[in-house]
Amino acid sequence: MKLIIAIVKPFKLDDVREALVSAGVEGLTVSEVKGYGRQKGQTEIYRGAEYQVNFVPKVKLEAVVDDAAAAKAVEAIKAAAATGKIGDGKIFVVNVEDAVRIRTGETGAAAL
Amino acid sequence: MKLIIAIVKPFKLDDVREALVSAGVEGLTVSEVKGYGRQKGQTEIYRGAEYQVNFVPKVKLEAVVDDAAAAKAVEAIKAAAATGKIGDGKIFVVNVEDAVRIRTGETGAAAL
Amino acid sequence: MKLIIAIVKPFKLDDVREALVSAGVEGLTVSEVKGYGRQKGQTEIYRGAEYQVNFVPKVKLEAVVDDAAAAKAVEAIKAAAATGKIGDGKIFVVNVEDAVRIRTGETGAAAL
Amino acid sequence: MMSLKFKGLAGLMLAAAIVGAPVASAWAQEAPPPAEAMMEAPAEEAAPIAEAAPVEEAAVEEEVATIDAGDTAWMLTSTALVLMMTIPGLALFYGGMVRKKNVIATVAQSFAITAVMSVLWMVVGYSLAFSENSNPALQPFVGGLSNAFLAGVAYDGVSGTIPEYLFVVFQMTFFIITPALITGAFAERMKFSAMLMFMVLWSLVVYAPVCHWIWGGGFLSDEGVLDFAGGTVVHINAGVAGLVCAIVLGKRKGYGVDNMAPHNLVLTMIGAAMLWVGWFGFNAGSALAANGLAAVAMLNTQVAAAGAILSWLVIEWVERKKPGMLGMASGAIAGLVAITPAAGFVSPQGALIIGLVGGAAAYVGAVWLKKLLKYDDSLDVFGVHGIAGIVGAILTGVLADAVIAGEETAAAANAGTQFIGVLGTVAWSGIASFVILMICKFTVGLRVSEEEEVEGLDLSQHGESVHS
Amino acid sequence: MMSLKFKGLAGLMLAAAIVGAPVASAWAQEAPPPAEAMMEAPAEEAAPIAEAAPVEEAAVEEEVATIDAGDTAWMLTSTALVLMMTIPGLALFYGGMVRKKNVIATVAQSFAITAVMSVLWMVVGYSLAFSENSNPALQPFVGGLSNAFLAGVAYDGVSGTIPEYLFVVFQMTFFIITPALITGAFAERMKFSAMLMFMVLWSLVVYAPVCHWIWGGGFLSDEGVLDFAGGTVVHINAGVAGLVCAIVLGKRKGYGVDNMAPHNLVLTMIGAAMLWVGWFGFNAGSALAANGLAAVAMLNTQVAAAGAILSWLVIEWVERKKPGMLGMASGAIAGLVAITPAAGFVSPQGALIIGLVGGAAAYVGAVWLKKLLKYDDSLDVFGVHGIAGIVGAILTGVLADAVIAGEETAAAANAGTQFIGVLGTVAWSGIASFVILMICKFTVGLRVSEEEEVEGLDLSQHGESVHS
Amino acid sequence: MMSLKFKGLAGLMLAAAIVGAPVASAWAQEAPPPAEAMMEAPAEEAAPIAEAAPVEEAAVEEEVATIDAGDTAWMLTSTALVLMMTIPGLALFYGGMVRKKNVIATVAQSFAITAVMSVLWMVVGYSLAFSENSNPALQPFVGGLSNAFLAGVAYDGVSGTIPEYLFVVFQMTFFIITPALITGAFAERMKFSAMLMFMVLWSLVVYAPVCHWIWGGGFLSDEGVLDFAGGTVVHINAGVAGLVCAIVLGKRKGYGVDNMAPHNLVLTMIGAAMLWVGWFGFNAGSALAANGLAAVAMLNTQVAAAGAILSWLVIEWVERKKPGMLGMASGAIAGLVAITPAAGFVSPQGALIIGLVGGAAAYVGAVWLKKLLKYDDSLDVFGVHGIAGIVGAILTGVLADAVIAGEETAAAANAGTQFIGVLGTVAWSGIASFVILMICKFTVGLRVSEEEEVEGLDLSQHGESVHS
Ligand SMILES: Nc1ncnc2c1ncn2[C@@H]1O[C@H](COP(=O)(O)OP(=O)(O)O)[C@@H](O)[C@H]1O
Ligand SMILES: Nc1ncnc2c1ncn2[C@@H]1O[C@H](COP(=O)(O)OP(=O)(O)O)[C@@H](O)[C@H]1O
Ligand SMILES: Nc1ncnc2c1ncn2[C@@H]1O[C@H](COP(=O)(O)OP(=O)(O)O)[C@@H](O)[C@H]1O
Repeated sequence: MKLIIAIVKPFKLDDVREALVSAGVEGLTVSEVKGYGRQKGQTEIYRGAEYQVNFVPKVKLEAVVDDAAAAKAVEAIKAAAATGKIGDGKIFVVNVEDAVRIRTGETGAAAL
Repeated sequence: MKLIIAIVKPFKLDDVREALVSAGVEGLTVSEVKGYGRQKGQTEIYRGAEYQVNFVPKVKLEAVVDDAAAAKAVEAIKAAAATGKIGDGKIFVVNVEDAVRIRTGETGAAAL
Repeated sequence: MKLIIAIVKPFKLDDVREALVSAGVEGLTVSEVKGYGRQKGQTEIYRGAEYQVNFVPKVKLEAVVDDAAAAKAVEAIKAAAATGKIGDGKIFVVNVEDAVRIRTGETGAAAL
Repeated sequence: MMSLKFKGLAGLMLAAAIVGAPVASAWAQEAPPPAEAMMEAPAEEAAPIAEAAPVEEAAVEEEVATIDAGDTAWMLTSTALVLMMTIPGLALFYGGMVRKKNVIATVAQSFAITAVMSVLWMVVGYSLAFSENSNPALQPFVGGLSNAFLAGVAYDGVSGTIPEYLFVVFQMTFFIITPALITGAFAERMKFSAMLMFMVLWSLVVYAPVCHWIWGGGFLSDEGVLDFAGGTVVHINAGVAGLVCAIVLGKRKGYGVDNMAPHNLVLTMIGAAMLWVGWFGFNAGSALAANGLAAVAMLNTQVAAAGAILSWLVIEWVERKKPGMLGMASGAIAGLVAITPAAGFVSPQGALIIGLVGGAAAYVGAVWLKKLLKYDDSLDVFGVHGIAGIVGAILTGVLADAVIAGEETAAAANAGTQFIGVLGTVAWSGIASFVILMICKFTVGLRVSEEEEVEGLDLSQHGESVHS
Repeated sequence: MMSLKFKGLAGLMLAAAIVGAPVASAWAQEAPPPAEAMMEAPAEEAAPIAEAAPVEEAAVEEEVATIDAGDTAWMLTSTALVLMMTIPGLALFYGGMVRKKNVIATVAQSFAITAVMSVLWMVVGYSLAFSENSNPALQPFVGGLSNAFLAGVAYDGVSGTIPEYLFVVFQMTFFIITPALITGAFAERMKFSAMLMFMVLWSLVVYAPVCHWIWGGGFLSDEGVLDFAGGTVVHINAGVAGLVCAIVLGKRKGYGVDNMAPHNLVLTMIGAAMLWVGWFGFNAGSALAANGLAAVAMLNTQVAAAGAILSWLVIEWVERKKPGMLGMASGAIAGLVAITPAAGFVSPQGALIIGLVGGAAAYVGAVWLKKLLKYDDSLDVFGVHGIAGIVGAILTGVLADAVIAGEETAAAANAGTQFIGVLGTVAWSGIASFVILMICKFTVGLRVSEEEEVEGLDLSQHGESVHS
Repeated sequence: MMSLKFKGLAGLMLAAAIVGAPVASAWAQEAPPPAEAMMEAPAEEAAPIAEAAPVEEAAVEEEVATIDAGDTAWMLTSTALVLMMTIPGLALFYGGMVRKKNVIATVAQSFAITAVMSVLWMVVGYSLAFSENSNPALQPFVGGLSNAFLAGVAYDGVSGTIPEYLFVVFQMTFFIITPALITGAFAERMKFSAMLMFMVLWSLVVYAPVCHWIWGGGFLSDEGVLDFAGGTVVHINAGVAGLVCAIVLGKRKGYGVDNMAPHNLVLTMIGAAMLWVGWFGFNAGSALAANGLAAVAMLNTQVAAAGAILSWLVIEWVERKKPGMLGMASGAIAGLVAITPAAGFVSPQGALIIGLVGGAAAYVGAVWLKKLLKYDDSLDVFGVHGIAGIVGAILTGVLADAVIAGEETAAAANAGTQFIGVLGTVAWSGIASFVILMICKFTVGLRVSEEEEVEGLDLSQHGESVHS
């Protein structure tokens, strides 16, 4: 199994979720994160004091999928999250050794 | 070493933490996340406009443990987090290559 | 490629980011998390009712870097995040199988 | 879900029927006199209050009652201030103390009560509290129905030196805040429908009579019980009802185990501050005029609130090591409650004493007593309003000042008489609240399901949540 | 970015020039009389209001007008209350309903409007609304410029029984809140610069004349149109302008698809509550005195708000299964709007009816009508203020009570006349708002860019954000 | 930890002893006359204010002083409004500007100060500010102790046309807000115990005397310094003390490096709005009556606030490219500060000028000056209150209007005299604040530890935090 980590623009969240679901992914977990990269943050100025906000709001999606489904899932995210502008984000793939569904105790691909 | 990622119901957080501690896990890190899966979110209606909230609040626990302790930790989480109802969550196990304790510079299992 | 996960004290975030950038890391993703470990949380008492806050606020940095750059990045974090006091945090290293830059479709090290 | 709610509505109607039946029959018997004939009556009805609160010039005893623009201006303002106490004041005070998942439900309770009570006061509450009961045997205990739907309350009616309509709406704001205070006791677990039903019944069966006893010419005013602005009528009354609710409903799921820390004490601070500011309308407004009595009541209110904060602060600093914002807000409310019955009877020096004692007493009530007796009065309605209210009521008897209260009143005032007032109110509020809860329990049911409680009342009761 | 903003400023100046030109020429023609000679005028100008709102004693007709301290006290208070309605009241009511990324921008609109309108009222607004136009052909439609910069408004001038300056500042608060109400219709998408420009023009071209029509001795008051506190002048006027704005600006990006749930209904609750409390100043303050009329207006206000909440609550409970906080807040505002034109003309019983009907009507407007017609009136300015305003205006004609409104006024009152008032206001506000929007569109542009809309107006318009 | 706090308490007691010693000896020497003999005095004491604020009818000079219900109504209201300025107004204004980890601690400061100052005013503050010092050599500088614990302040005492107790509580609210204003300067780093100790000493050693100088018959009123509602007594005084605090305490850890952006400008907006609304009580209330003077003071207040917002908005729009909510809130406060000394002396046209200039000056103070001089006045107490206060004080001398201020006063008014008032206050507040800080520093210590500062004051000082 693979853990697919995608960092995307917040307003793309629903598009990406739908794309993943269409690609057969049945579950995923989302966190609000702040990103640093080529896309730079805003500067906020309050009474003359500048605060460089170095981070840009992003969302991180994590979905564990079957080895076979990984490539398709990556493609789905890529297609749905792209705007072509800087800051579109990244996808990382990490190997997962085991998965468990807490409710049933199922393990492996059956747990996803 | 293994990174154990558990996504569980928020009100189970303290139970799971205690279970892990009993199982010998000495440290862990928690994030508030939103989950998508079989358990569906609420629909909120404001002045007739429906907003489908697709995500359910969950917490994600991450604990890095010794290879030997991994199975026991997974069991502990499973036991503590289960309610038997849909949405109980998942546990994923990922291999970790190295760990460092920043304060002391210790590495490997000693860093946990 | 390696995913470097660092859990550090919140007020060290900017220092660590700068250190990583100096070490050649071009992107990273940050989440606000709560940590449990040797450093204990506060007890809050409201009208005589004690609430043990078991968790301490931490930030989690995730940066995917080239295999070659991993050691240097770990060193940079270690140096920048250390205060010598309990609760300084941990660094974990996980193997990453693939990376994609959504905007361009580049993969592998080029995507970072 | 649908059926659940209809059960709720049905229960409400049932409740209305229960109340309505005697009301209707009483109505039929009383044969209310035509509006014109009633015109004088309200001025008389207001008299007991005027007596209890001696004004410098005995305006009410003049032959022709006329409206004073200055007094009217102040009472218009006071009405606005007391409304502000409930919304947004109390709503925020309580809203900040609950967990985030229950904040909307908590503020919604105060808001809904404001609406329901306003209409109910007009329909029958005012009449039950302030009209003369045509049955002399009942008059000591409850008003009649002659002013139901404000029949017989005239546009040019005068109450003391203010328009009668203004007296109606000023007292309406007391009718609103009293049930709203109770909601703190069962916060985070009661069904919205059950809450509404309970409050409708409680306000008619408990508040209106108790108000009549003391301010409507009932038996406690005959006894000489002093209650300037509602220490007994409002605070003890609500405090005891709250205690009964807390015990009957039982503890919140996870009480003593889960983290139930107040989610946002900034909201609580705003609420406490608005309660404080609004209390000027409550206490100084209870002079029913813009005069020296209103002035001393305002000064007393301020000094007592401040004194009680200092008490709480010092005790907490010693016991808890750190003085907290919640403690100061609690102290403020405790002091305001304690001075309420006394505001127009004691000197500022007396007020300071009442504040200092009231603050300490409420600390004991909310922190020590609750721990000891192990009930879950979520936001300490009894601990703060009940205890400080009782302390204030008793001290009013002790500290009544001849210069402020008038020689006669001050001489007659004593802790014993005050205690009778406390006792009567505790007994009636306690028993009746229990019975009403039972009625609600076996019609609409009191508590939300466990699952709904875990999910939070915002979503389960209102389908709304805070997104931030 | 810089150039963009300068474009904005340039537009603003252009707008000033557009308005300024006729103003300047009118000024030149009018040759305003020296200040002393004007001293009497304002008292006369205020008379139409006094007529529309019969006071018990016809103070204004006394030979020597004098100030009554009681009336003055209440009007000082009322002014503070109405200011509080806009900031922080309306700002929070709206701020809680938008998404978190737009909350600062939303509250900033009310705040900025408060500043701009205050100055504008002094500069020319007051004069256009309340001065006598020296051209008798224009007088039915708009005031003159004789009071521009408050020339001719004297320190010792008296308006009714209050200082003239007080009348100026009390009416100023109405001039502030009316445009601020409109901002709800185009929330989350309009440029700050365009918003300012629109409001400057709208307040002078729409508000000031309509105010003159009804309260400044204009043609609608001659027609006998009744509007006690601004149902037509304020609420229908703003509601219709809001509708036009919503349609012209178009829907928010993602409307019907993205989650646009109110981000914090606690803020909305605070706002609704402060609007409610402040409305006592609005309605009871419109009696311009602390008397029986103010008292009944306050009671009516309270009862109508409560009644409308109950209407909304019940309908929502049936239709949506759960009654919500947003619904109760909306109901409250609907009831307050509906009673506004009637507050000093109907009995409390009539007020209850107006509240019940107004709440239901606004529900229809905000929930059903908007869905049906598919415009994006973000926060339902038309649905709530427009619809409830129209219902209230008509019902004022039907329910005017001889005892409260006076026999003559009540006899003359009828739905038909009221409808003329509604029609005139709808037409003028609708057409003029459209034209002004077009002017803004082709100078500074109306909407922020798509990217800015996605990022949120807090950052894009103000460079600020909420960090929590 | 425990010991730390006890050190704090000990310091407090020490401070009390320091103040108490001379107080006690003075008390012994003065042999205060029995209460009855004092009854007239307060009316006389109030006279300087009445002189400074010419009322239409010289009510205070009548043979028998009587209470006017209208004036009393307005002053009761004003007192409520000024209390609202501090809590929740100022608490929120400041609370929104700090980082989230310090918000509870920040609002707690205003709340605690409200409690402490209320009691302190009763105990000795009122007497030091407003009583006649029996030692004629001291009378120009500070009041005596004859009114300590409100001895000699009678229930039927009259101050002008209002009850004396009302004058006491109205002035109490000024005694509360002034130290609370200072807290903005050292926000996010001062110990709660040190803060309390500093404020107790400062209010007695600085506020009470300066108040006496100008309003209590002291030397500045003899000089003819004009200060209608506290531009000098309150704002310059607090602004200078704030500057000294900021410099002595030093910068916040991470200043200029860490992100210290205001965490929630919605709170700041609410606070600014409530300050604004409350300021009507502050300024129009300082007329001490409901009359034409109060009316013009209210109109002036509104116009100046609005004008200052426009100034700030335009400058910021040009310099920062985007106009912000914080800017508008800051501008509002600046305008309100600037008009405070002038509110009852200038015409509305003059008020607009004062607002425009005051807003611009405060921008310079808060944005440019602070950058230049590199002190960390966290929330710009000096930049806004100090600078705008000075500008307002001077302009009062320039713009005093014969019609409003009275011919004599206006003729005598001049910038030079005003400057003397400014200078005296700056000097005394500056020096004494420094000395008091030193006392605190070497007893309880001023700053929290670095670790506590990083953790946030909410947890470290109060053991509480916002959970959302
Ligand atoms: N090496 C990395 N490791 C972890 N996260 C990264 C890394 N590089 C970028 N990111 C995340 O991806 C987001 C987008 O990257 P950025 O460089 O701004 O634009 P782009 O994806 O268009 O190259 C960043 O905000 C950050 O959250
Ligand atoms: N494949 C997956 N990858 C990542 N997270 C998942 C995955 N499937 C489920 N989850 C997480 O687990 C939670 C529970 O899953 P769900 O399907 O609702 O119920 P259950 O665990 O009972 O099967 C989800 O809300 C989501 O956060
Ligand atoms: N085994 C672990 N797995 C995941 N996170 C850990 C683990 N141990 C510690 N942490 C994280 O590191 C933080 C610091 O650890 P702690 O034991 O408090 O101090 P130190 O790093 O000085 O040993 C914790 O708050 C937690 O977030």
